[in-house]
Amino acid sequence: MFDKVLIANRGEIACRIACTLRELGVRTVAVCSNVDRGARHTRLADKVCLLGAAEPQASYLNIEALLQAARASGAEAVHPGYGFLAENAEFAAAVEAAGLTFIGPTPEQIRALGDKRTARDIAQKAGVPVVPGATGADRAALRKAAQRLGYPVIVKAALGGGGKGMQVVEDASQLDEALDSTQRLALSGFGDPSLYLEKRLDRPRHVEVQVLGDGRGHAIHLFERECSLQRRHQKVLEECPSPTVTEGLRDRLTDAAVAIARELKYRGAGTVEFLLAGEDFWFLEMNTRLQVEHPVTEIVTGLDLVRLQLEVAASGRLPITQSDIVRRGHAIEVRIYAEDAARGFLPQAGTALRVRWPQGPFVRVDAGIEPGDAVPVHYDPILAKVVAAGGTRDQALARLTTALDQALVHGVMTNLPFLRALVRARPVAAAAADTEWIEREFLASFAAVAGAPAPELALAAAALLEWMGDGAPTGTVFPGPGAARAGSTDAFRAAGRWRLPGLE
Amino acid sequence: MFDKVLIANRGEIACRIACTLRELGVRTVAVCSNVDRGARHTRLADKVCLLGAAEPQASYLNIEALLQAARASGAEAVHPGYGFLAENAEFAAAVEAAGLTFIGPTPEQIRALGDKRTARDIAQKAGVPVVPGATGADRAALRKAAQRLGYPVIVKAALGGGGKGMQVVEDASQLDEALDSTQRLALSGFGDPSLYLEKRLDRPRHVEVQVLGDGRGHAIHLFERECSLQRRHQKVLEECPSPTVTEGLRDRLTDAAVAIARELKYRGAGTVEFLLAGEDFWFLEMNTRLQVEHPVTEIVTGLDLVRLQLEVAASGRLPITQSDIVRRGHAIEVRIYAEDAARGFLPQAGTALRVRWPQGPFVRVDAGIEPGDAVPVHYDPILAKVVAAGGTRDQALARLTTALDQALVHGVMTNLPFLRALVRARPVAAAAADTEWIEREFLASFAAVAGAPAPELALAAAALLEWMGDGAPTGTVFPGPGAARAGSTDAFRAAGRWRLPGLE
Amino acid sequence: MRSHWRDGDRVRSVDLVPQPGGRFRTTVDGVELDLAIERLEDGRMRLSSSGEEVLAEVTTAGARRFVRIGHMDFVLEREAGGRRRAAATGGGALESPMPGMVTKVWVAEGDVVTRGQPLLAIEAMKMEHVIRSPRDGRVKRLAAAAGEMVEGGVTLVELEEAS
Amino acid sequence: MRSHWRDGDRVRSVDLVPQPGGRFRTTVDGVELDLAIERLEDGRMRLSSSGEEVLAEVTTAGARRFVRIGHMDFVLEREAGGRRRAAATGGGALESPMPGMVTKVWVAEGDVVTRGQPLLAIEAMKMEHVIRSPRDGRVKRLAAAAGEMVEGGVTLVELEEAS
Repeated sequence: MFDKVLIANRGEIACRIACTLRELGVRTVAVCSNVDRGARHTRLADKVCLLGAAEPQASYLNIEALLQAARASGAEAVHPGYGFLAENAEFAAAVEAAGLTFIGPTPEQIRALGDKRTARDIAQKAGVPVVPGATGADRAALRKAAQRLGYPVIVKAALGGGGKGMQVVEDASQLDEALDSTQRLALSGFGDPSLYLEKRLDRPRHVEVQVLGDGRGHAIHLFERECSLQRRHQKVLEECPSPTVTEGLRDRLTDAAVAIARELKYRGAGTVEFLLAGEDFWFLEMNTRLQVEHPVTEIVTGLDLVRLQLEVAASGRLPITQSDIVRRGHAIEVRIYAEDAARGFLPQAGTALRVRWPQGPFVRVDAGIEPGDAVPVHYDPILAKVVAAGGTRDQALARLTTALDQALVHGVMTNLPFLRALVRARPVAAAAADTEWIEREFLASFAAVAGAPAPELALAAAALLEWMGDGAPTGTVFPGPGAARAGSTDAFRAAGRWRLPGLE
Repeated sequence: MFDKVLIANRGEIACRIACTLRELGVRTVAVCSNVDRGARHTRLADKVCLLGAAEPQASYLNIEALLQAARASGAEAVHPGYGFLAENAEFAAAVEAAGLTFIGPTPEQIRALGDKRTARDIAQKAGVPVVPGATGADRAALRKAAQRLGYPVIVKAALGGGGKGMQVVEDASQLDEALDSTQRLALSGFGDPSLYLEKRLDRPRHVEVQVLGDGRGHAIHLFERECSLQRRHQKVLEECPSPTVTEGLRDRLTDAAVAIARELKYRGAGTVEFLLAGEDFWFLEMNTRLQVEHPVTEIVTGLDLVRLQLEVAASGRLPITQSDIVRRGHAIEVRIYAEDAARGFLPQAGTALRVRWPQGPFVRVDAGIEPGDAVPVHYDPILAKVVAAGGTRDQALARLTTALDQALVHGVMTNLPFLRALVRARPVAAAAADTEWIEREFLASFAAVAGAPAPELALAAAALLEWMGDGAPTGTVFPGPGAARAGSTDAFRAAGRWRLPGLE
Repeated sequence: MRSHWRDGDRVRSVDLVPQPGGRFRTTVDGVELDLAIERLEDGRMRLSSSGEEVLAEVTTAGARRFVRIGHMDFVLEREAGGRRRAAATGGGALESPMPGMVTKVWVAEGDVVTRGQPLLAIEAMKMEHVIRSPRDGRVKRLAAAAGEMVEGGVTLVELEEAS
Repeated sequence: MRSHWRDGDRVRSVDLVPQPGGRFRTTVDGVELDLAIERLEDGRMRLSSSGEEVLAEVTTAGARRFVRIGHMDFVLEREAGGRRRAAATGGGALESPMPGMVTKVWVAEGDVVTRGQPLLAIEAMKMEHVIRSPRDGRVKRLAAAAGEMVEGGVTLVELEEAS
């Protein structure tokens, strides 16, 4: 095992990786931008290196600064986390050129799978069906391909992924504007304006398979995850196992994923994403990083994916065999974002003055912040993930609901009200949602709840705190001691209205 | 399942039970004493009933007030938690006489197992060996029995349990004082001055088996827990499975425990405690409640013991069979107490102004407090339990160590420094500790660490906060901005000294 | 004491009148509550009214108050000037919804725009947000250019009647 | 500014002298540190000294300060009167270590006692704690009786030289 590893990331995933490194006795080097000095991921580290200014280009995307931090700290290996440079082949190559180990696949594998065009070729070579689509630099050719596939189509940045840099086009009149704006995002976000067109399937489900390869042709899987609950192609709730995949389909999906990993001689942890309709599936893309939603797999298999990544990177061998991997129960994750769900999910920034993560039986929280920590504007607004486990899906969902009720983040607005409503929605309980259900149906129900006025007691509490001032000593009773405990008033009954109803 | 359940308890266990009730959609009635108004366990409830004054006799031990709360709230069943009235046969009988369901064994079972004398008879009838001992009201007879058993012996309150009301007697000259003081505690703590003498085994290990019975003669087990790490016969660290029990011994232990439960037609969850030396074991006592340490069993089996209790109580049937219960991995728990470990473990009270429980992969926390909550002087000083899971014991212990480093409780002193040192001790890593090791060897090592002066930076921080005053705006730099990042000073290197060493 | 609070799209008023009997008469948008209050540690307070009591937790973050009651959170914003700001945003100013970079500007000053028409786009945290015209009108002032970094809450576009 | 802090059995002193260069000269028991400090939210501060920096978290609870640095916690107690209290406890007063009920009193005023001899017992949170004489001496004053509830930190017994 390595003696010292640098984590080229921030936030909850840097904290998550640091936990495993600490457990293994590996010394941990954190990096941070100027606004992240003292952030939680730096507090979990043995050493911290300052990368540069807040802007990602100056810090977490700054390959030169990261390599310098690795050299200065004496790290032997670099874990990229997810996002930032995690799927940047140039970074992986630069890490290896510096004589360090990149904890992830080879630069060639990242490059091949990061380009939707070569990724599709690999899947097809492995005998796995792909979503109908087309590539091309030429506008006229793309327009013709869209016509051939039939609208709606999806325009994607060829080097994009994970829902970033993609746009749905309903008919031919919107195609040009979509090509323009996606091309702009492709260039600014992924450094390459190449585009790719894909047939938009009707109400598909999103299922992905976690794989692990030794880089020499051996590969195993850690079952699938269902991630059909999405908003704007961003995952909102993920679970393991998929509630809709039958045993036979599970075998075919995991076989297909392992075939792709073997075909590539894939190294490390990766995720093969599929779109499903009924018992049919199509390869969508392969992510060459640790996924945000990896905890649900960890809970169901009992395995630590970060540890497995480290072991493969350090030894070049798989530390376990397929038969060691056994599923037990069900796990569901939701992502806590700093965003105002009632106002178009606008990203929020500020200081998380008061934070209480849920705890208790069968609940896991991976958090990037603690009370008093800043939420800067410059980065992805994910604050934490709340995951619940159970013997059955119903049990896990009930626990998740209870856990989200307990969670509290004050000082910066979060999507907690949205998530609390989501986990109570009947199609979620029934596992009947496709990838477009949230936008097609749920957002309107949520808007009705989110738009309701706050209860009178909430306003009274805010006004009373103002009246008392911050200086009043605690224990002070204003203006006198409470009345006897008998009877009830409308105001307090009114607070009962604020229990979340079961939404459609 | 019940519609509404009253939890006749407080603190972390009341919170733990409320979690399962909420998940099941069962309405939860909390009770509280005057000092516990607004405590966390009341915040998790749907309804709260005030029992009376802070003193346990006026509140959590007040059977009449509890029954009145149950009647007034319309609860159908009562969960007693642990401690307080959990093993009080009179309470169980009063609950049933009031037409409610007591979530636990029958009053007769509680009475029979609560008296060490009848409990031993039951074990022997089930063919299970018991620790050599003697009972008797007469001083001369007890003195003679002690002589026969051979010193050291242990004097116990016949109705005591869980390490409460017991005292080790090294030689005959101490016997009378021990009989006096144990008798006084027996009378005040358990309402009966009867005593019981037991041979004190040399460096025994403590292993217990979790059982579950349907009250009609069917019983199953959920494997064993090892609880050998004790201080003054109070468990400090518990784990599942036992690291020292072989497969053959495990079968014999679980068979013996199930035999006792069947013999009694035991109803609900219970724990059969054994003392072990090598491959030999002796019945010690059977606890007729949910144990503090039940989470380690829940993690390893994936089962919710509170839910199982509720299901047995509601249906009179076991919802699972022995073959449904499968172990996976290892779990270790420690108990966070409000006590000053450096000053004789004196109980502490106050307000937990700042609290951060650990989170992250494979860590569970069952807590009774959140930031701002009071820790009253009147009750058991347990604040929370931190539990870590792993594929192996080493992994679980490493995770627990990391989790304890993350935990923070400010405002009331806790045993966290003690626990952080304990989980780093080599005999704990080697699973080589017996029930007396902490007092015999570890406390001296801990005292050396605990007695070391705080680092200069800690004093500087306290003094600087005083200098700035509470009113200084955040973000203020005193007196000017920090210097460039280069070089290092002795003061900061000195802080490195405060990493905990590996203790013997 | 009267105070005004923004609650989503509404501005609501609270009147507090300390009562001789040792309580507060609290009027929220005309709904009257009779409350006693005990301040606890750390921004918490116990509100009670004829036998019922509830624990409320209030966190102050600038003008915002994060209020927790039971398992629900509410975010209110102190309106210093009563309903003034409500009137302003009901007027012609379109504010940036978040900090970010203006990536596209589709209109110029003087342009006549229709309800729903894209005016400009802001990119932040890897997402592009299009700001559309809330109604028919004319661009009176354009306060941002493509490529410019803007803070949240600053005026980007002022509209006037197209007449 | 000079302050004194109880740290376990010790009383330690801290001197703070603001420096013209925009820093603090901090002297802790004669060990000199050159520190800059930035106050963050919620009792946290960043201490830095020639290129190294550390995050410290200080929570005030009465006279006590709970200090977190890295993964270690320290509890210090502000000594208002310098080393006065240290002298007092070094004197003849034995205080109750915790709140609880006095269950047993084995001595009377005037009794000669030897080091280690049990004087009285307190029961709290289901545990009995025996208070023993820290040295040879005579019971000058007995301030508690069996059955009495006592607070933590109050004087239970005063000892004097037996001579």
